[in-house]
Amino acid sequence: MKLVYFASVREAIGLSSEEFDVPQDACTVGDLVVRISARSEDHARALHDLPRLRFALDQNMATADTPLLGAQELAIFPPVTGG
Amino acid sequence: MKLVYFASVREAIGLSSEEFDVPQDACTVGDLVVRISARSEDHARALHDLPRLRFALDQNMATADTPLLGAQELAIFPPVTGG
Amino acid sequence: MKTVRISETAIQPDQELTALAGLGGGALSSFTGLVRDDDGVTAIELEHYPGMTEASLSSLIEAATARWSLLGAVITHRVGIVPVGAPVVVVGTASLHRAEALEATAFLIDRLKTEAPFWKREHYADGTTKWVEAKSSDEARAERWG
Amino acid sequence: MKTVRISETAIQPDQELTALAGLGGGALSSFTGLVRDDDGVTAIELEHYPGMTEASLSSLIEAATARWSLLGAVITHRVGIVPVGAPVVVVGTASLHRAEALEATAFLIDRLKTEAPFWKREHYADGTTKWVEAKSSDEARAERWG
Repeated sequence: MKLVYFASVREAIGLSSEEFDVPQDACTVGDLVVRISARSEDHARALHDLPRLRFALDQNMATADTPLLGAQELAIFPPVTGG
Repeated sequence: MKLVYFASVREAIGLSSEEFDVPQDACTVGDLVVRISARSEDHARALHDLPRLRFALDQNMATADTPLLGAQELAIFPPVTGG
Repeated sequence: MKTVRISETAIQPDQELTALAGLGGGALSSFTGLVRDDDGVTAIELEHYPGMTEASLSSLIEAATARWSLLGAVITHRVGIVPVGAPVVVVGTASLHRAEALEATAFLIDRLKTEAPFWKREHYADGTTKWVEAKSSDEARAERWG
Repeated sequence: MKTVRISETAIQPDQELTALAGLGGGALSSFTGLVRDDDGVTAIELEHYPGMTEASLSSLIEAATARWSLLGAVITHRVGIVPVGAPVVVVGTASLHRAEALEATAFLIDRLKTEAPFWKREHYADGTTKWVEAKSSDEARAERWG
């Protein structure tokens, strides 16, 4: 799966995107984020505050409870601040 | 006193303004309008529907009950339709 | 910045609003009223009460600035004959944040419709004209603002 | 007419709105968000999620046209570095009567603020930058629309 990061999450991880092999037992966005956190100290720091994070699965807004269902792209970012 | 007419009132009377001597016993806008109505058939037709008329006394919105108190100019017109 | 203008010639909405963009605010809201392309209407003709009109529009802006924190407000209104598609009125407001500008713009155009001494009549393709009747829905919208 | 545009170069609000004036409606409403002249801020930098951004803005316009009778709607948003005083976003709507355009414009900018995938950070005169925090007041305004 392709992971994409934006804004402060991108900065903290130091990457704008990366590939990630989804473990068989990761069913939801939240499951996956916990696994991604374990990847490095930067990942852990960027993703530790789960309630503050927002997600998009294949470019549709998602929550930690959203099932992955074979999606191709997970985006992780802070609350949006456009306009 | 100077009387000024706008829109359909002006058209019905056939004048945009005229002078009018205020009778001693006309105390309010409504009193005066009744006297103006008596001036001609055109005036009577233009002013017969009192609830539909709007007034301004010295360029401030007024009602039939507003006292004249020596005002210099009475405007009579239909409801406004700008914008 | 508080600007009121009655124009006997065509108005360019963006030119009327230019000054609002330079006040340092983060929000600029505007409303433009155009002559609608209604069946058979070729133009509208706007009459007003010179002197009272300007005072009335200025007092609307005073009421808006008393109610909301605005950096500026503009009202420009056409008079005379205005063809279909052309602007009749432009209202614009600037503020630090968006709520104030959005609400003040709606307030100004709603109140203008029921308070400012303008009268319009429609001109038709066959050469006839007809005074536009005031709408009770305009009264209702204006009254929402208390 | 439904138009969404992401621009990496300076935007001219009046040019974004030009097409709305030609749809035959009587009402044109717009909102422009500018970079506020806040203490020490020289520019803001806008990042977005290409692909999702356009889809998100288009679906906001779909939601607005489902809710109000609109003749057209436009959203143009800047990305990249935008200096103080320059436009960041332009929202415009056209309708036959004013209520629809005024409400739809407020809806679009309120929802854009909480839904569209843009992130901004402030650049300061001393060379530092800071991500802008989402505001609970924006959430509250967006929720008014249900």
